[in-house]
Amino acid sequence: MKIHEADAKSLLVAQGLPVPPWEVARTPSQARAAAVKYLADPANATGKVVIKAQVLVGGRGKAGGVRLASTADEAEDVAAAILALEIKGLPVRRVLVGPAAEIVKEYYLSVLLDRATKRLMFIGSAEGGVEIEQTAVTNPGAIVYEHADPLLGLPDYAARELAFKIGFGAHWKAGAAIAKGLLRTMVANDADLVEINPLAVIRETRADGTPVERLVCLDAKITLDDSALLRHPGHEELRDMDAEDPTDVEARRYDLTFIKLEGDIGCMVNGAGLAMTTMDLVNRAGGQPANFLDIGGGAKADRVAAAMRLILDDPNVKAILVNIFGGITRGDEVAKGLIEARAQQVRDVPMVVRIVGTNAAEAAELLEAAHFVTAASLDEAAAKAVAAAKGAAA
Amino acid sequence: MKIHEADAKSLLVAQGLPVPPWEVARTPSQARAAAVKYLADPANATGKVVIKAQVLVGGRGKAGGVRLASTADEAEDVAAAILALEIKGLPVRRVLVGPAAEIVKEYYLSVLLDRATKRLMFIGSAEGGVEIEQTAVTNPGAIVYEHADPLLGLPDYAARELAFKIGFGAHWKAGAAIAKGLLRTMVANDADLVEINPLAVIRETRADGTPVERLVCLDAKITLDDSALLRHPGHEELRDMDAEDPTDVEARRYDLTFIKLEGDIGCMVNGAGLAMTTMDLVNRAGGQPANFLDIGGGAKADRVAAAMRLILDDPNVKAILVNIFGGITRGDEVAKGLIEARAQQVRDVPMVVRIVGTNAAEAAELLEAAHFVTAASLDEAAAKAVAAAKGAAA
Amino acid sequence: MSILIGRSTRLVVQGITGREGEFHSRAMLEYGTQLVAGVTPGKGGQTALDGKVPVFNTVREAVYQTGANTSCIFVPAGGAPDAVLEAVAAGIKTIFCITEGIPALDMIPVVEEVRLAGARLIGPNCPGATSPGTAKVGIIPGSIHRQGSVGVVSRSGTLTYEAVQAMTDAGLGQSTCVGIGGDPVIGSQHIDILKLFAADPDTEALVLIGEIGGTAEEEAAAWAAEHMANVPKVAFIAGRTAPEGKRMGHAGAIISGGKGTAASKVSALEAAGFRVANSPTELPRLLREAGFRR
Amino acid sequence: MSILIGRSTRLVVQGITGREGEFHSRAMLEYGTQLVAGVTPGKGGQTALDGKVPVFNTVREAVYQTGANTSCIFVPAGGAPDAVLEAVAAGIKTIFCITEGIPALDMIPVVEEVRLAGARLIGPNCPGATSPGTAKVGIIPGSIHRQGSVGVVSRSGTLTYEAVQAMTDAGLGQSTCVGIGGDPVIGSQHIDILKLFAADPDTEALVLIGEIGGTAEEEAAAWAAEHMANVPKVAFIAGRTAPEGKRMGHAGAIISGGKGTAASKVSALEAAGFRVANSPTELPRLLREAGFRR
Repeated sequence: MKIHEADAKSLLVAQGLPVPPWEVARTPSQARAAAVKYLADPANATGKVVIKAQVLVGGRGKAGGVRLASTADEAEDVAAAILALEIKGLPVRRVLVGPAAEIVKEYYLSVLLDRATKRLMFIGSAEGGVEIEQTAVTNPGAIVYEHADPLLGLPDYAARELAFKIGFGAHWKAGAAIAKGLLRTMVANDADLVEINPLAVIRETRADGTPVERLVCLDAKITLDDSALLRHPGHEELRDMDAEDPTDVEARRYDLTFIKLEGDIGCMVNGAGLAMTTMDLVNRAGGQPANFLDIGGGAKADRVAAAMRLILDDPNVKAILVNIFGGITRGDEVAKGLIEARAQQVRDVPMVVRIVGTNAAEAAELLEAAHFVTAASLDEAAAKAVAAAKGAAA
Repeated sequence: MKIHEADAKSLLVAQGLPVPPWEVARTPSQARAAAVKYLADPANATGKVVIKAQVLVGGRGKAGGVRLASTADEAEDVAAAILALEIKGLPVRRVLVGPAAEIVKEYYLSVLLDRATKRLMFIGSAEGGVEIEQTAVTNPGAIVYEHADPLLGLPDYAARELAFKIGFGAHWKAGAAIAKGLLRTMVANDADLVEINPLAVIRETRADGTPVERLVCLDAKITLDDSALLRHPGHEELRDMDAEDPTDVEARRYDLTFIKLEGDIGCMVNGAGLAMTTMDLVNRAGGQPANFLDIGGGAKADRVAAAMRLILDDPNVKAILVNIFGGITRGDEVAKGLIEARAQQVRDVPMVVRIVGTNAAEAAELLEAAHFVTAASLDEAAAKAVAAAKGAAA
Repeated sequence: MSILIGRSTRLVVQGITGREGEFHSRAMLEYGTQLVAGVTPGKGGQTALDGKVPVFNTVREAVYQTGANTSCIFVPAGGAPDAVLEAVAAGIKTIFCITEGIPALDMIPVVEEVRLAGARLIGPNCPGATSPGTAKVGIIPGSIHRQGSVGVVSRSGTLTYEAVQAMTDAGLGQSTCVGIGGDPVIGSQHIDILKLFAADPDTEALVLIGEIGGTAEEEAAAWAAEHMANVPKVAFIAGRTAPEGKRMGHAGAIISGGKGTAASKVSALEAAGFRVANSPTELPRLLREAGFRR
Repeated sequence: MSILIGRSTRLVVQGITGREGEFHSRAMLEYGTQLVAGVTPGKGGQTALDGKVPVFNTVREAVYQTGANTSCIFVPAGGAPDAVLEAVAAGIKTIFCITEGIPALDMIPVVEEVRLAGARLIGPNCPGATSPGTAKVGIIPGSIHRQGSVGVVSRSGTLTYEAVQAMTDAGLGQSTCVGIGGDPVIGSQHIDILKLFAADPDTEALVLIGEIGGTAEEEAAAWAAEHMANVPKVAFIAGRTAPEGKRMGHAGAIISGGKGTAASKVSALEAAGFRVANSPTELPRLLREAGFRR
């Protein structure tokens, strides 16, 4: 689960990491109030504020979602403009307002789950402020890697090694401490990824007017492990409903994995790998899947019915392909769910059903009695569904 | 550092362990007030209270330091009697007052540092309430051992294995949870030993009058790692000044290790092993050491002077043996300290000095100029010191 | 012969008295697996599966009493990492963890302990393995198999069944079918299973089922190119139409930063001498085209 | 020859720019030890000891640049356990930790990591080791030694010096003198050092210095009885007059529950063929009585 920059920063602050101050504003006037405070802050070396759209997609800067302001009036105007934006289809409901930093040098530092080594891995670079994928292409030598120990985490010496390798110069102690803090943030929140870009040396103004430099987390991106959300009840509040389809909420309620796509053939499958395969075969048969939908193992009739409602909520859906290979899942349970779902459904959409494996014979009897269109193989099911969708479209 | 039962119980409670309620009383009337509360507690199945002397020595039960009371008057009298006791030379300044438990079954459970395996080790037994050393002699098969993992601690499965091996019966889950809690207590406080004896199944009375059994920590003994006291500032409050000689406090201030003994020959040595050896050789030469005193490595003149004051504070001291093998410690620094100390000392006590190793020649010159009695070998030094003490005594 | 499990397998099921544990334990026993013990803390001394299997409080006790050498774990996600550690500590060297939904960070120290102990973990979030005719551990339906000499390794559950069924329907039996699981942190990767197949005299052909995300298939392909050059090899990769940046059910199945695409996996496999199917049903034909004659 | 350290020792000192670190590094260098590098984070690129020794930010860098194979740690107690881990991670196989006052629990995972890495740790809270004539690592005064063939192992610091001085004064040279440290959790026990001496062709006699507390001396004695039967062996145990229940300076030096007394150690050593001295000065005579003729 992705969370907003402002929420990610709060999680960092909870672990004692240095993050410049910020406020979240939902209205231009809230943004103005925050801007007034930061514009008057004597530590603010630029005398400006930055206003950043809080949306869960990349490229907000290019979309005009990150802008500076020098006065309270300007801040209010800029906030209003950003709050009116829609970035990659998502409305901007909130902006982050903070002092605009005087950046001396930008770094990159992240920690993520490295599947190949089965360990957490730090990625760091003295070339911050750009996407690490871009640095990986343009200057791979500028990227340093360091794995956390699976049992000890990141001992002090490893944090120091990382800091020296990245090259924080005089800020190596702060860099090492931040690396340790990122790992704490990862573990405390069951995150998949904690990314600071830029991690920056900024110049601020001391009370006596002299400049002072420090290393701070200027931006933050955190994604959380969905499997661990249950043990972090507070994290549910961090979910951005704006970034979600209403169907996502419904799917979670029934323990279904549902991802909406652009096509017109609804798919209902048990198992993630088989669900992807079903999509691939629909595509190969000349159709376009309307969704990825894994009903999971051991699905009962009510979950099947909920899955059917989710598929039919999409007005683009012109045909439905049900592909169940019963292992834990019992075919007859699925068949009953389908029959029940069709009885309730408002919209009449052609459906092709393939059920094999556990209790497939019982399922076949039920489906035949209810006059369902069935298929023996997955290829055949895909072909029939594509044909049905084209027929419906014609 | 040993701490009182009541303080140990507080550390257990901080880790979520089940401990019956208690209060600490410094006066009979405080004890009475606590007793009134626990006598009226409907959960108290025995209808009695227990009053326990808080002293840092074993055998308080045999010394009359643990007694029951059935009424508030009796509790006050008992508390007064216990508070008037001196147990193994230590005055009783405080008593613990709590409900007297109805014990169904007593167990023993402790965790300690096992030097041989370099791991923490649990020791458990279904024969609780007696000293584990005694069980080790009378019924060694009744003792079970389980090591914590040096990196993982005590995983749930290991806690269960321990609980099943000890044989907590229906209380195995509570037993496993308590084992984990003891380890947390150990680690959170840098303890050397956390011992629960007895860990007991007690019967209490529910609000509806029916009896209920639960596993609780009835007594608790914790010793803390002296090397880690600095990172637990709160622990200094747990130190029992009554159980300490005032010289202990002075020794700590100067980073000296000082243990008062019964003899009349004061010893000042650098290094723990050499200090014990010096004591042994004094004994072998027919004398009795008045103390163990390790001035540590690299001692400077002021520390030497402080050490000398500590030795002379003991009126039994009739002679002083200084034995320094300079490695880190520089002999001339010690000699200067000795000369300074003798200039200030009120009481004239014969002193035999042996300084070898780093800067021994410089030391010898200084000592000779100051007319100190010196010795070449440790054996000779011990013999001279014993003779001096006998001469002083005669 | 076979890999991982077979006639010498003596299985202990951790969580045997739970709903899933009992259901699948019954199926394993019916398949002929030597299921010698179950473990449920607090139920030691009882029996499971109509008195056929003794239940112990701890794996250590089960191993001591029954000589169990393989474990299958159905313990819920909260306790499953600990269950793996328990099996390792009891000396079990082959461990299948079926449990799904385990937070990824929980598995990191566990797979390290498995490695340090020289044990082998399959899963978590995997369907287990079947060596047709001798033993089945996990939840793969026994009915889809046929005894033979094709080794099957897959990240998925039902997709594995689909592929195995296609093989069986075409008369191609299997030596062992292994589902390694779709989680980001798993005990054994494709390459680890390939090494076992390469050393198994009864495995004469290979079916590799992969999906988008990570680089495990690419690594397996490179290894197979070098060490299994003369073995007929086919593969199928799921997720050709998956959009970037979306997690397709499996926590591991995500294309990010242009990495982990089906296309890159297919080309790596083809370069390594695999024939890559467009549908699981094509696998038997491709295997025959690759020279497999059983 | 010698054990642990010798001509092939290439030493890195962790904490070389601290007061103690610099003082003793100078002494080591003067003794002839190949001190090739120092480590102080943040001082990488500087030099220590009048320009004679390069300083690096990390041990890894020191090893990479100088081929260091042995480390000596003077880092304060708060950072010393981490310093040991750093040496281990950098591939150093022989590590001396001089630092005293490290909380015991801090060392538990560290000694385990040392073990897992196949490295050897001496200390903490130890004086180090000297192989007279070739190398000295730690804080033992170089002047007390004489080159020879007696192996000395001890838990104590200055008591070791006392024993070594007695040997040297009597004309008995040493192959290597090792102080293993007096803390409750140490990397190497007496028995570990005995195993090295037993395998060293140039060690022809053994001096074991112990003290009250624990059972390390008893274990070493039992091992020596079996594996060093023909080696002349003498011992000294400090703390015969120590009262029970008091910690005599060393965290490990405590008699509790009637265990760890000097008497039990002396009788175990005598039963194992050691001659046990009443004073360190008796050691040379006893060694000659035991048949040592160098």
